Amino acid sequence: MLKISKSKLNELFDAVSAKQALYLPVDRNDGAAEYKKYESGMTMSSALNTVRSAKDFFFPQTENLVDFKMEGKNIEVIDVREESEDFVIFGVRACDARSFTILDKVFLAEPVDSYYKNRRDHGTVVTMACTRPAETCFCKTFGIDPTVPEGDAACFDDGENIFFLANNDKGQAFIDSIASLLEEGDAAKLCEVQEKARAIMEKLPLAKLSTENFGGDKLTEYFNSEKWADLSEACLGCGTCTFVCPTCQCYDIKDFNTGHGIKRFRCWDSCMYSDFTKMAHGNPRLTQLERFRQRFMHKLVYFPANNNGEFGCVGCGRCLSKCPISMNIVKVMKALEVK
Amino acid sequence: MQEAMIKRAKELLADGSVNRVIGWKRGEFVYDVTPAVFDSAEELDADFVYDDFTAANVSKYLIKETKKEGKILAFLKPCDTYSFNQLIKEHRIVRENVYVIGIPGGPKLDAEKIKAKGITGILGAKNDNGTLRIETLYGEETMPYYEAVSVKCESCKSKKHMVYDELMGEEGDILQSNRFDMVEKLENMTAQERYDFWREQLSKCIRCNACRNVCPACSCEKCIFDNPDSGFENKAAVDSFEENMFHIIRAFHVAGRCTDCGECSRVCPQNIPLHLLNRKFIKDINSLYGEYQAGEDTTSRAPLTNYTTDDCEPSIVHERGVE
Amino acid sequence: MNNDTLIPYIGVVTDIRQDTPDVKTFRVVSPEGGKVFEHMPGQCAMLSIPGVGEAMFSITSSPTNKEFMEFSIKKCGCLTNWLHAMDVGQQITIRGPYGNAFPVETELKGKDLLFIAGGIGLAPLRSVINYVRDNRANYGDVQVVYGSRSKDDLVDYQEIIDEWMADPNIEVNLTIDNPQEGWDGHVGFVPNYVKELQPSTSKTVLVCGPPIMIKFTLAGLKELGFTETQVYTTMELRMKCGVGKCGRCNIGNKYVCKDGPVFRFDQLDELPDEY
Amino acid sequence: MQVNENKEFEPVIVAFCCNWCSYAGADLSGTNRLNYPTNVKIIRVPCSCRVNPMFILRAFQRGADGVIICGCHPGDCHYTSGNYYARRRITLLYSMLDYLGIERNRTRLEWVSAAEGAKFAETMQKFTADVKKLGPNRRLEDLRCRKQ
Repeated sequence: MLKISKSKLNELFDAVSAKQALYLPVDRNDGAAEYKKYESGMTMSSALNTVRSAKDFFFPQTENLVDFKMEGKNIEVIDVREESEDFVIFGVRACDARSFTILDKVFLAEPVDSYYKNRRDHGTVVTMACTRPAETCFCKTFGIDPTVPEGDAACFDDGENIFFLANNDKGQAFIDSIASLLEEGDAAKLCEVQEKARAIMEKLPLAKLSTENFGGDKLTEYFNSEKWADLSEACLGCGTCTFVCPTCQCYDIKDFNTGHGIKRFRCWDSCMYSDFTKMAHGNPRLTQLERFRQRFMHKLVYFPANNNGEFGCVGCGRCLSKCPISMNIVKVMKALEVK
Repeated sequence: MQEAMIKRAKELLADGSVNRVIGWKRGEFVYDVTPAVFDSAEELDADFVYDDFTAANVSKYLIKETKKEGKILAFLKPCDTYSFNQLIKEHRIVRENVYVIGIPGGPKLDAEKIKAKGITGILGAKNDNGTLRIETLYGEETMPYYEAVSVKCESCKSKKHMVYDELMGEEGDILQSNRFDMVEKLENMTAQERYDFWREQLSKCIRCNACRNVCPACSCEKCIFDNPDSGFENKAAVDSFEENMFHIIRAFHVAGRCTDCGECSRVCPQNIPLHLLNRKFIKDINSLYGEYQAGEDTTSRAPLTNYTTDDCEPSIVHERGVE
Repeated sequence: MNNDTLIPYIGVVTDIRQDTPDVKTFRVVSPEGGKVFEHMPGQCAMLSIPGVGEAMFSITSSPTNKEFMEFSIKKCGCLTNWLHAMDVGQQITIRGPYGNAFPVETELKGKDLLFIAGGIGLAPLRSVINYVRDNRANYGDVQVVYGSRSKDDLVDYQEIIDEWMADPNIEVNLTIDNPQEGWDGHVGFVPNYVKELQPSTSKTVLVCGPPIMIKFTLAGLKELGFTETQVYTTMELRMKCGVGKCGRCNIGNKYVCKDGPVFRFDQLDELPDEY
Repeated sequence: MQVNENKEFEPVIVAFCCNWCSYAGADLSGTNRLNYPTNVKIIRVPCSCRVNPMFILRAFQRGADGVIICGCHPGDCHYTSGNYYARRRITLLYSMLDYLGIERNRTRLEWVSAAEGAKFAETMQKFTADVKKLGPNRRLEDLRCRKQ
């Protein structure tokens, strides 16, 4: 396997960023990590995950869709789309890498979302295998092996070296582009590290969590469950879970009047918000119970019903650590589960 | 304390004084505690928890809960009683429908602060004479206890309950806190430094509205930021201006009503020190219009719905401190 | 880059007709003349005034109309108020067509049809009725039952009188909720009127109206011996994208904008009751 | 964006003027043929306390480089006490803007009575000059609203 010594990692980052934009997780001074555009000298974060997921790269929180110029009774439509530049996201974890597959199922389904596809086509995802999973991790529940992540190319850390593996042509092209910095290396130690991580995976508090009793065929039984009232009782109706979630993809389209034109933009929206389904004549989801139910039904029942059993969750654990009242998909699954 | 609380709650449920108890429910891990309403002794025994991680202020839930049938028992920490009083003052809580038991407060811990130290795989945490011993998947880790204390408890303003029907444990005192230190530090920076500080902080905002929704003072039926007719509705900050706008207005709307309970900073997923905005208003109100602590009582007029004819002019802003 | 469905076309409003005190019908063509796009009966389009709002409306004209599209719109919110206030010649933005359509070329072909509409619920059905009239040979008996609060609230009243009632090939039954001067037709609610009319259970039913009317009509039809597989309706929920991605118009796992808006009642029965 | 170096920066000033005193004061300065800069755009409000903090922020968002609020002198409010409430509110808001690092000379409040046409003109001249010195508002502007 091709590898680079960790001490030379910045040379690699410099080489990659010389050709295209490179994004990687870096530590913030509050101890959390976030993706930043690489500038020479930056150190990659060793944190397990970033607060915001990597979905931002393909589905940013806000983006301009189209502009309008209004003159008298006339409207001019201005297409503001531009071809995206090539970019690399480095250090994506296995859970976030899987989330792209899930987002693809939504945005690349007909009619294809050209905004998303544009960025997807130009982005190369380089993943990083996990060595120290956290107590909040449950990606295994969704069939993800964090020691062998998906993505265009995958990286593996054995403590001293980073090994590279291409998962597809795009990934191979990435590795080829940095081949001069890489050397052939012995992966024996890496196997040890992987084994260790897998052993930890087995011991995680949520290791036993299973999706066995969820899926598209459980619609009526879970929808009508009495548990929703208790589960949603403390929900604040904020959008934290939705916005840190790598797979939540609901959006709103809004207009902004700049004083000299109209900008139509799209922004993340949350099914937890009271106005999400509000119409001029009423609202089908009047209380937080219905909104709360929608979010989890979507991930555990509706999404698999429409996507051959694939769930709308990757077990990244962000909502577990970020929900202000610590209510989350794991608690919902455990409470709801009918065996 | 937890055992005593459960015992007392069971007694009050049994003799019919209350029919529900609002408190905290145990989670999957040592730290993920959820506010919850308990209806029975069995539920209390099974899940009620009161420990280092029960930081959540449950007083806002009483708006909804006290409109229901029957009386509810609420365990309130000293800081929570300020919020409770403030909500009474604003006629949001039906006082007759709550039985308040004052309980000793923090300091409470914040798991995020432990994680920020790079400690992961947290399975348990214990205070051992000022050292926090954390059991993890990767062996035991330690850190100074005070470094894991939640932002809201870092500069506690009071250990004294402002209101209760019954008290458990010792009553404390109002403290001489250092809560305005950071505000002062910012005030003494140059405008450019302050601007840079807040840009760095506010640009992290993801507009999840957790700060607003958790805030006991944010109890409007419909927030202007959710109301399409307000002209200010917005769901995400498209421009840095909107980041500033949301946070200025959020803090302004609770100015004079904010009890400084610190929930906004506690719940912020991006660790934005939102309390520094609220504390700025509190500090200004104290220094310009006389000492005022929201939630101290239920009758006094709030500083922003009050005035004196010899109030200072806004030009004072231009005259003091650092430009 | 390819066209994106989120980028709208321009439509010009060439005619505005006041149908009832709160319903106007707008005729829309492309700036070059002709229709902005083709559609099938039952499909919808997103209309918008940039800066005001965007919303989904049923296309009320029939696809057999080759010159223009029409939208019957009730004044009830921010955007619709704006639309009601605008003048002929105003440009709007339009994108679509969205959703499925009534299966006029498949399941409904050769069938006897019964249309039941209440109030503005006639809007989506008008498209089908006119389509059926223009392809009359393909269908059996056609009966329309339409009711509204009052005579003034009957949408497209003039067209109903001048064209539908004059057409010997379809039967039209009108009703209004309360007696009114100058009205000598039937008085009573739509669900009761349907029961009185005793339509043959061989008919396939297309129903649209306020939720409460649909509920009672369906119950009445069942009493008469109709089964749920015979009854179609069309739904409406809040929509933003129109293509099943923005995530808000779902009923269970079905998106009204993409999998609907036309549903058969047996399909709706499988979905949660959240609409 | 093309910046014309030769063109001197002309700030946009939004003045919220109370209907009863300051707006009349502005009127008087006009009838007395007193000059005040054309940079000033007056928005008439029923009372200085009608000025919602959002109005001030919105003005900055839409391209104002400075915002000034003018109302009746304390004690002279047409509604008895409106300007007293406004005084507290505006003080706190300005203080907050200052705290966030927005240049403090971009905001001002002056009491101008209906008889003080000269004071109105003078105030506007001075405020405009102060804002001009600061240059364009960059810290509290919305880039989308900037004219290309």
